[in-house]
Amino acid sequence: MTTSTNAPLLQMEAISKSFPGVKALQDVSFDVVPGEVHAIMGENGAGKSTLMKILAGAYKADTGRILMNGHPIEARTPQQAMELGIQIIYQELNLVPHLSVAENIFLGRMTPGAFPGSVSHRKMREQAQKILADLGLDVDVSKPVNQLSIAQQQLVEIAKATSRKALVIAMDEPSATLTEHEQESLWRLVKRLRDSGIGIIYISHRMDEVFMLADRVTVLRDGKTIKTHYMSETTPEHLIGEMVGRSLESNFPKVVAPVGKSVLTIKGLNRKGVLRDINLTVNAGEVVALAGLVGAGRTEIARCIFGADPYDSGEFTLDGKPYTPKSPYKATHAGIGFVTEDRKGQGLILPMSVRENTTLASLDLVSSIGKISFKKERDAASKYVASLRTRTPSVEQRVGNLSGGNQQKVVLAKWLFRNTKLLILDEPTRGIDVGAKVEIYQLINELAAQGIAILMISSELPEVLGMADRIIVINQGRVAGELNRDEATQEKVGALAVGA
Amino acid sequence: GGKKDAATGTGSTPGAAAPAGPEIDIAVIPKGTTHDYWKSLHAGAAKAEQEAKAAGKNVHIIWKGPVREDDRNAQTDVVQTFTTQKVSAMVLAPLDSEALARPVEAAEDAGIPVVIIDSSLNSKKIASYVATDNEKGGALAGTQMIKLLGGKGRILVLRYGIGSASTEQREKGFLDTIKTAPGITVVSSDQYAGPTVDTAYKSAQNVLGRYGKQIDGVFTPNESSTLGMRLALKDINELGKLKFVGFDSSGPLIDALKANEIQALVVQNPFQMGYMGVNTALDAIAKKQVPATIDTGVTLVTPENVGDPKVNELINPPIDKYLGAS
Amino acid sequence: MTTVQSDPPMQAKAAPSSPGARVQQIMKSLGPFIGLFLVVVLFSIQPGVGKTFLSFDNFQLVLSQTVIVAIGALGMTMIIISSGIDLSVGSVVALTGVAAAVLMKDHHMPAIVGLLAAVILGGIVGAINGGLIVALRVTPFIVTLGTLEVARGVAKWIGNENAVYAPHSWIDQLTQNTAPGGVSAAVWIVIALAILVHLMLKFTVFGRSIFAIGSNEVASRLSGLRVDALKISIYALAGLFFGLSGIMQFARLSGMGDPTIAQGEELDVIAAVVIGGGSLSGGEGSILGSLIGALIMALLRNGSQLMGWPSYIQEIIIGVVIVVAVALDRIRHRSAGKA
Amino acid sequence: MTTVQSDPPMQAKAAPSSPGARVQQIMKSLGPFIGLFLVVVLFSIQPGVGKTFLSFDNFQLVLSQTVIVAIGALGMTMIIISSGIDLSVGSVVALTGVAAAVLMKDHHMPAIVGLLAAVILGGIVGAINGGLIVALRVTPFIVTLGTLEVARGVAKWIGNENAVYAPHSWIDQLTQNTAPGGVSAAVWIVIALAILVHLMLKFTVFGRSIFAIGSNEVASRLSGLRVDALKISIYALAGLFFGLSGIMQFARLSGMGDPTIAQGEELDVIAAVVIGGGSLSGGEGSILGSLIGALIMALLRNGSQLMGWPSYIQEIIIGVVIVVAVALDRIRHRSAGKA
Ligand SMILES: Nc1ncnc2c1ncn2[C@@H]1O[C@H](COP(=O)(O)OP(=O)(O)OP(=O)(O)O)[C@@H](O)[C@H]1O
Ligand SMILES: Nc1ncnc2c1ncn2[C@@H]1O[C@H](COP(=O)(O)OP(=O)(O)OP(=O)(O)O)[C@@H](O)[C@H]1O
Ligand SMILES: [Mg+2]
Ligand SMILES: [Mg+2]
Repeated sequence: MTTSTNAPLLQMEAISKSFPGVKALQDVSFDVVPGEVHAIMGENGAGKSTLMKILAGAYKADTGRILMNGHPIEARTPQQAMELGIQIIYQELNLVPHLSVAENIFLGRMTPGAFPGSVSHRKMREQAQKILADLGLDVDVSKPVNQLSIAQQQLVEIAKATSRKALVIAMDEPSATLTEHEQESLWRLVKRLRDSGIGIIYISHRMDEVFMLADRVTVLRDGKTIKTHYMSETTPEHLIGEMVGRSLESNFPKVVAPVGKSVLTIKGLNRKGVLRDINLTVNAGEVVALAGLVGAGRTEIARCIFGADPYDSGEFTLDGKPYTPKSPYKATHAGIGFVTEDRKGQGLILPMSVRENTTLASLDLVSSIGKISFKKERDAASKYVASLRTRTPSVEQRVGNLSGGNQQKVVLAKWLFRNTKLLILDEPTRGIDVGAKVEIYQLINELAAQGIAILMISSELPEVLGMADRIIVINQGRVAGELNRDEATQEKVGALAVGA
Repeated sequence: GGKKDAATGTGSTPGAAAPAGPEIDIAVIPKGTTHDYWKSLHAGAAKAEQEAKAAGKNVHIIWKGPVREDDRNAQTDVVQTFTTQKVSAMVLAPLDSEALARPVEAAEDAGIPVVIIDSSLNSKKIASYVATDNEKGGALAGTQMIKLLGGKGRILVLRYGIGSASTEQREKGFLDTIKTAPGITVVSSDQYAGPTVDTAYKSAQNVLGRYGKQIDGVFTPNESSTLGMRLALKDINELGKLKFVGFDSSGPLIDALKANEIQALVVQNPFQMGYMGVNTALDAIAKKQVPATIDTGVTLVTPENVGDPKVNELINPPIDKYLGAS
Repeated sequence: MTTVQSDPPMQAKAAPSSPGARVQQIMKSLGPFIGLFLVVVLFSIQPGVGKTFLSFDNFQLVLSQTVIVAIGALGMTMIIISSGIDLSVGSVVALTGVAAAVLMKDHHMPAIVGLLAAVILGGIVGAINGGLIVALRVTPFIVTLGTLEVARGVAKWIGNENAVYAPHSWIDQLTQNTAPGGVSAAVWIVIALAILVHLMLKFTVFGRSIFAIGSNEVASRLSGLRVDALKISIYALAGLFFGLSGIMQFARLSGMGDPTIAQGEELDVIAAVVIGGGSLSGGEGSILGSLIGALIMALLRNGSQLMGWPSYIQEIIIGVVIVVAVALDRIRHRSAGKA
Repeated sequence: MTTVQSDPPMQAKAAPSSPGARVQQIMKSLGPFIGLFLVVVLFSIQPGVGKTFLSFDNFQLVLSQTVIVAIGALGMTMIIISSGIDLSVGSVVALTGVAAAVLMKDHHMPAIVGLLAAVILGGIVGAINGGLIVALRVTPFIVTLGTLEVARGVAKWIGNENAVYAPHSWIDQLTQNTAPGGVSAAVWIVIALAILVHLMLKFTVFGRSIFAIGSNEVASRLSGLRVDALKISIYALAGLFFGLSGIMQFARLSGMGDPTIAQGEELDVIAAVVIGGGSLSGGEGSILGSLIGALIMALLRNGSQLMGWPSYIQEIIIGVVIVVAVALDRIRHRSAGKA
């Protein structure tokens, strides 16, 4: 793309923003020209989302200014920013659960009907259907969004922002919750928007994605601009170096641990309409990955094992003994841990501190006769803050104030602290930066080496291929096939996933 | 003192010279504040205040009801606060004959005489009891009902509410009297009107829905239940057709009586009650001997005697004169 | 990726809803009817009382008793869908009734002025509620608990701590069973308003926005809805209904404005909405449901009194029915909803 | 991967909290005191009334008037932190009082049995509330609206629709100002219980779990907390407090069990908790705050009466103060909390 000659469409100049105890942004500047995809990269907590929220009018910068087409703008509310042609896809989902897919897409600008003030549901449905078809999402648009999976909801969110009148669209980790298939649709959409002259800000932790899509990249570290590059003039290794301030050896430092006896076996697990005849085994020291498309039912399997959802039939054994998943409480005490895919809704108590979240699943370990030892809690929390490199001013910080990736680390810490026999990781590195990912992979290695069985659900194929000892591919609630580490390839997994 | 007058709305003393002597504060505590009945009582108390002032005494009455009209706790709080405030005397219409006993005794122990008005209090430590004989009032209504029906027929009693002593005595007086007339059957006497006109109205509608066509007479034991019953009877077009005996007076009830929609009302004398209550309190403060009970009387008002001047004064007490037209 | 043209099933999907969703829809709107049906059956089969209970007279009666709560429930449904609550209903009913009576009696205003003033006053109190909720960021429960006290106090104040009897006027006739169909004009007013509000909730931008902010306020704000202005409008509009409910109360008492009336009515109105499928966490509720909820409560009171049950039995039964009705609704939801 | 030892700044971070957070903490616990202070000042500066208002007698009085609401507020604080609500308080107070009276009068039980029975009965009603909420998945508002009616009905039933006068006993003395310090034993009981509940909320697994399920129930469940069992325990434990509150009411009425007492008390209790910083959306609340909330309400009533204000002015002022107190709290939160 040769867009460099164009005058900038959007400029953010010398933006600074502080939160109590945190300097989130200091003098950050970058610009976007029309028809460009401008990536922003940086570690968790580098300040990317904060920068976007300032652009969106959701936060107010302490200092600095924003220019559109060379003129300073004052967008105090999201509404005003939107009217100026700035559309944002936030890192966390922002949908209205009880309204239909169509209504969500058109929220704030519903299609008028025959009477003044009325809406035409029919027209909205038709338009929504078209917009979603472009994204490759085939759902009943009159369904309330709360009946969609997280990935489907993410697509609706993307459709909502991209279908608005826009000069600039900022996407904050739009692909984090998508599987490869949907990602491709997203990429096509991004390219099309770019070709129509819209400026796109694209935040992602995925190197391959950034190199494929972006024209330029700006790296943030600790709230400061490090440098803006043309993609052609940089390499992934160089970017990583700038982001983390050191170099990393390997993307997937897989260590194969000795495989012990079976920890979990499932025979004939059925749940009407969702799961059919699932059989699987996870052994001690083994990392088993569940791969598949969005909505394949992987999360459902995990929830059934954990006793969070009912099932119709099926036999489980845990550590050689029969096990009946009744409730998450029983599961936890039987030695199962579950890192959920939705950290905000299911993983964390946002108003509580890092300390309190870390020990939430293990209160029995930090208390005696019902009384909690704050010291034990602090020690535990501090340990995981250090080992996971969680960026937080203190262990007393509200988890809700952490950046997305750092929140994810706290969820991991919660279950690491519990010392489980079987750890289920549902999208464990969602939203985690490259540096921290490697640390999490090393952690997975260590856990496996300790003889813990790991069941990992991931929609990132490289991660699945890089980390798993065995890959079980799920397609429409069924086991479509099983591949060993050495026989698995991107193509084979992909083919099983789509049922080919 | 002037400030308190303005705040309590008791009105000013017309033309009286600045009263001298020690300040005498008398708290008058009704069960509620929002019925004509209590207004009349207030006016009676104000009359006593003005007379005392004219006689050179520095007397102020403090009119203070509980915020929620059926809340014993609130009234207890009011009495206790007045005790702490060390008023000179209290005139109290207790919401409950037991619940208020101890706070009143505490006041007496603190040297504050308490005159009980309107409803009884189960305590020996009171200065005096100034009230209507409610059972007698009920009996009066019963006798009139027997007379109106010629000793024969089916009647309905809509009670007021659970735990209200004065109305229970009226209901008892009425029902006991009715028992003396073997020709009269009570088809229902176990439903309650509830605290407001609207609850009474609904309740009356529902009860009449079942028995409306079969009855010859109705009795209701207080103002709100009588008002509600009147509305319900009007709906089914029975006003004037069956015999209706109620209790208490207020504008619309007297109008209904004059239109012969209601055949009789037992009317108390709240004005007198307020007046006597304050005067008795003044006597008690002055350590004079006061009678243990004072009956302020009940009067049966019928379409025939409603024009009498004596009855007229009873049903139109001079409220404006003593409380000012506001 | 499939293109739009290549997709015939699209058209089918653009139809109101899929078969599954349609069944669910029907179940959902049928829901409160089950409760209604059960209550009606319960009393109809009682020997001696059944006939009276099912008579036209009794039907008229129950409808007329439902009117006040029903109008309040129309406003409350909007508020509850928006994830709010209004505890001041009862006080506003008293306040507006007294205001109308004072205007008509002391200021000799014509009845229509009294009526309009009451309705507008209701709207103003609602706007104040909404304004405070928005400006102070205090939860609706507390703001309206405050206005509950204040409005009651003001009602007593302007009524001079007394019931105010207005001169008779055509307003008194509104609740008399003199309108076509042998019911009162108020019943027809309720029906007309219910249809309007239902259509408003379903088919207008305002209506959809009410669902949106009730379901996810943050997302609504970030999507450009003017959440603050909307909230004020919702409470103000609901306030108009509460004012009208006050006028109906005034009419029912033949033109009396009673400052002590309708205490605790808020709980009846809220119960009606929730029995009818409204969710206190917002985003759910229906006008039809709320009306049926109001009717269920009125029928229960009426039926138990016809049975001659002592008042404590009535209270116990009403309590049980409230819980059972809502529980049934939840079970229905679950079976109809997610598998 | 870095090891724990290599990280000296960790130690500093592990200290109770950062200076900013500590200021915030102090502001937060100071919050309700500001409201209390304002109310006290308001009445103290009134000529003529100030002296009485500040007298020890008046102080005793206000404390004794606060007791019933305060004990209720202890239980309600737990429930509100867990994101629940209990509307049945008032009815439970009546029910347990009547039950104690019936036991002592009709069954000639000693006073201690009456007291224990009342407290346990309160706990049972609470457990039923919690059980229904959990089993039927119906919102606490509705379940307890149901028990509000049912418990009231049952109170009237066992009291035979009448107040029940128990023989005099030492229970009556609990609310007399005969305990050390010139206040009533009830005041000391409240203080002792408040300390216990405060410690429980802060330092025990149970307390932490209450905050957790109030903030995010789903995440709590998925972290292995037994949410259902916890909820039942919370309501049951709170119910014990409501039962005790019923006994205090019984004592205040000199040993009378009155089935119609304490109507609408739920709103007072809830208001106390929320004025004290509790949030109806759960996860927030403090025992100290709730007690101060209860005290503020009692002081307002007491002060307005000393001022000789008519009751409607009192209502208006209480309404305004409820809103202002909570608004102040929110503003404080915002300035202390997020930028
Ligand atoms: N509301 C807030 N209050 C306090 N601190 C905050 C708040 N929001 C963000 N922060 C802090 O600001 C810093 C930047 O956060 P931001 O969310 O912008 O990071 P990010 O680059 O988007 O990270 P990620 O890749 O994890 O999404 C972090 O240290 C975070 O803890
Ligand atoms: N709340 C819900 N209501 C209705 N259907 C749902 C709901 N949640 C999930 N589903 C459906 O259940 C199926 C399985 O979803 P699940 O989330 O288990 O899939 P997954 O393989 O984990 O996908 P993902 O990549 O989204 O995590 C999907 O068809 C999804 O649409
Ligand atoms: Mg981010
Ligand atoms: Mg999943």
